[in-house]
Amino acid sequence: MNTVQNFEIFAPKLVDRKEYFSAGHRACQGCGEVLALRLLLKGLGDDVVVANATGCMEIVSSAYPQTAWLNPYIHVAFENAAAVGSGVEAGLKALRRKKKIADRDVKTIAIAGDGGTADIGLQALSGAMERGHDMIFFCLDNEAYMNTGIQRSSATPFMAATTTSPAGIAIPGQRTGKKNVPEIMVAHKVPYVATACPSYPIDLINKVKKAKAVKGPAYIHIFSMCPTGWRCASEITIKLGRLVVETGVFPLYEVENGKYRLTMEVPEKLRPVGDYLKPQGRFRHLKPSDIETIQERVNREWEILLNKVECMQPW
Amino acid sequence: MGKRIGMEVGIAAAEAVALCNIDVAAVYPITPQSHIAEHMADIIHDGRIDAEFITVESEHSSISACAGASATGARVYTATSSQGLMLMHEILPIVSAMRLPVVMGNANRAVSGPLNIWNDHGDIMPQRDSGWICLFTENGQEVIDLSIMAFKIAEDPEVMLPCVVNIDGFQLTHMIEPLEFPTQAQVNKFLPDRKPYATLHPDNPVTMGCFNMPDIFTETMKAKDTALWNSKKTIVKVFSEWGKQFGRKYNVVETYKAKDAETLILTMGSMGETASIAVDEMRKAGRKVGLVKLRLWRPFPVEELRAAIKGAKTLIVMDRAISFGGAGGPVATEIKSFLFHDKGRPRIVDFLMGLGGRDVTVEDFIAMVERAKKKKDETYEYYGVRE
Amino acid sequence: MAKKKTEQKKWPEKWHEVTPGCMVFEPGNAANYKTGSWKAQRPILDKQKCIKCGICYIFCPEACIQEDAEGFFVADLGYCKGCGICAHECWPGAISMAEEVE
Amino acid sequence: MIEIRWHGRGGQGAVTSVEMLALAAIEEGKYAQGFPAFGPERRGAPVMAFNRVSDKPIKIRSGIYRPDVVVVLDPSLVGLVPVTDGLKPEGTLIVNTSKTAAEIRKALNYKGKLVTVDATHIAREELGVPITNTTMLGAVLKATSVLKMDAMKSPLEHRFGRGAARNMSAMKRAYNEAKPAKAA
Repeated sequence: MNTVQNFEIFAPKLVDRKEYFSAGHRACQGCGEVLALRLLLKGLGDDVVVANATGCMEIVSSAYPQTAWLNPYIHVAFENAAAVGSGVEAGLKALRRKKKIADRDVKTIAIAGDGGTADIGLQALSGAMERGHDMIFFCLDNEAYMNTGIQRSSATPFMAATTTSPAGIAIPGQRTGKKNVPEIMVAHKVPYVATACPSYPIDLINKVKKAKAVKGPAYIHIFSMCPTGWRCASEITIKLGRLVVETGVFPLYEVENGKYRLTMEVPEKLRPVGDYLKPQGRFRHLKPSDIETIQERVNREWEILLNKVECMQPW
Repeated sequence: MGKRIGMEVGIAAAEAVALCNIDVAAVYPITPQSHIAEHMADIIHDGRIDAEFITVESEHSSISACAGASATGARVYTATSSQGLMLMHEILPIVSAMRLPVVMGNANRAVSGPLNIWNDHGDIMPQRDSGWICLFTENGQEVIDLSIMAFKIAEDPEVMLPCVVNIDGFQLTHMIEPLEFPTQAQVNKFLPDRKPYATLHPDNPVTMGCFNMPDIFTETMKAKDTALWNSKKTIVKVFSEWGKQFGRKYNVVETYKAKDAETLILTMGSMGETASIAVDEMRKAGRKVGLVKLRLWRPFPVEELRAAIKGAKTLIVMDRAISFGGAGGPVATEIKSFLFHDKGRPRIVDFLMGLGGRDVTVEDFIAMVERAKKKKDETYEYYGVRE
Repeated sequence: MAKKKTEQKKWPEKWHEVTPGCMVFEPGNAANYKTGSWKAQRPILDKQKCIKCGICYIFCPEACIQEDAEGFFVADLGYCKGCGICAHECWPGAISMAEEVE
Repeated sequence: MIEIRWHGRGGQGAVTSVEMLALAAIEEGKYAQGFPAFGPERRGAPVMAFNRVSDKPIKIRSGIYRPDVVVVLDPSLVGLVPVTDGLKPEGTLIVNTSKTAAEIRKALNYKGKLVTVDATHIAREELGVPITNTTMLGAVLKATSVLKMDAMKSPLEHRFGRGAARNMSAMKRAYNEAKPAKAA
């Protein structure tokens, strides 16, 4: 074992040991989203205010009179985490300038699920990012409306079965591909945009730290494995997160001022998507030809991303 | 008091708010509120006050941003109208449930469809159950005075509830008229800095916006309802403080020549002054007609209304909103249900009128009093509709 | 600034005991809720095989695995929901899952 | 109380006229209202705006249907919109026109008090643009004596800054050149 490997093996010990999201929360067994949340809060550390959207992470954390949150926290509604965050940021800014609160940086963060980001919350997100608030927006993407019972969203992947995109005889699951919100954020000229996955905790935490250092808006899209909604065993959560990255279905990258950079090891050849799809009940109905179609789509998206990495210049 | 100056009332609303040392304004433009939004922007962009101006992308986001900002302890203002208020609808009861003292100006306008940009009260009535304190203004001076008082009422530790100041669209917002402004020093004395109950800050982490299971939700609702009812005490107190400092007296229910009146007209908002001219004319003709004006709509000032209408035989309610397929206009319906058991209560005549900018003249009020005399039952009626 | 915070009961029973806005002033008091009863299987740590790398700690969604005085990472069974991630991810094979028996 | 109705076209500044007059009256210690006909009219469309001026507080907030004075800012509106509608029998019609009073009377079939002035001509000479709103204020002051000329100075300065002087002189010329027509 060389030192570099040693470092990686023991890296978990080096992260902030403080927990910002207490045990006793009511997330499902093996929830990848609450793990993502736990890790991102470690990346943020102290001096943050959280504006959360309605969704799994809200429901599992804040049944009155209990809270799993150790940071100051506000939840208002489903579609408006970015707008509430805008107000928090503006309020803190004005109060600090007017010397009504302590004179130090407090970062505003907004958190929403894929529905609260890509669907019902997209307008508020677009507005907040365009206005340039000093705020990090986190999308915890578990690829469907899990809180309400696994209905499809625009982040649900092609052909996945959900309760509103069931694997019917006529229509086998979700008919459309996943909406690319990080790209929409890049189009807003958000200075720091990244994707992350809790199966890569150090990468995730480092990206959060980078985002926190940005003065202005930042966006991190976190793939959040959901064993309940994806109909698979709870213990393979982390493995699924690795497979989604290794197959290129959800590549890890960051975009700094428009410059794309992959933050994963770039394989010679992507692992076959079947490896990722097969353990999941939501893809159980796929025929070999369907898997082939998905493989083609993933290959195409991967090529597009590599092109961006190669060609896009920072603004 | 200062000299009377001429100013458009919408602009005056923004100027009044500017005197209140606000920290954040989040406003989305909509006719006829737009002059408030524009002037607020002018004031902040010119550096006349130290505040953040959030040019939100919708009213849903303006009220959401206000909630977030208010939760940090900031003094917060927004303004809207009609469709904008309808878009805020979802968030309004959350703001009151979270006990965030946001102040909002609402330029009253009809609600689509069909689209109509003119004045009536169809926008605020659907919000009446949202738990906001709801005030109505009759003229530009009241817009200034109540916009300032609203902060003091909303932020009072005994209240901690959002407050909407209703300003009749166009009829008031676009009217240039003589106004008196308090000085900055006077407002500073009247309205001290907000002392928030709790703030979103890492120095003292608080969780706001918890959800309620069925075993506690009813208790939470009763607590909120009670807080709104209790706010009337503070409203009356703040009105009286204002009267003492500025000499202009405000009551939750105003009366005009109502004492011995057999017939009373009841209005909310800018119609009141025109109605008072009609009362004068009818009095001149020897008719015992008087006027009652509701300044406070939520919490409903039921005792004060009872006192104001005592002895009257007929109460003519001017409703500028419709409850389709319901018991009548919202104001009359409300009054009827409060007075249901009152012995010797007046007969209540409910006119739906002044809808979507339809002008209401002195002659119209006289005609409605005439029509009310002939009307036998208490069903509602559209006044002035072409049959 | 929660100075005016009234004495909070563990659970508000009557309507006037509900805090204004249902605000909660005890950060992380969800820890009062023990999720350990959710689990159908529990992790067993074989200290002979454990290399104290902390991978189980970093991947635990419950944040219930913490380092003990000897440097071992141990799950708090009061919160552990028995998801099995730690056992699955422990590459030295030091953690196994055992049926929870009453 | 005097009630005035202004007719113009969107973009010609009828609302500014109304604003200037109301502000001047209030500055003088009088009570006044100024308000547009609340509509979505765009540039070019015929529009109306209104004033009330009084020595006592004004309570009425309904529209103006029987004005004491009607002002027509744009000559082309004569015969196009019913400018004399509701004008009180003893009221005054003030028209910006290069035509003779007789021609106006004929076009409108109008026999009441009439004041004409070629405000477009004055505005072109004094301001360089055919915007007649401030110019026509001069004619209104002449015809109604609702306010003294000096009262207009402060609102115009506030609104037009350095351009106020030109507007004042246009207004004064209109005051001098406005011609009360012979009774019909």
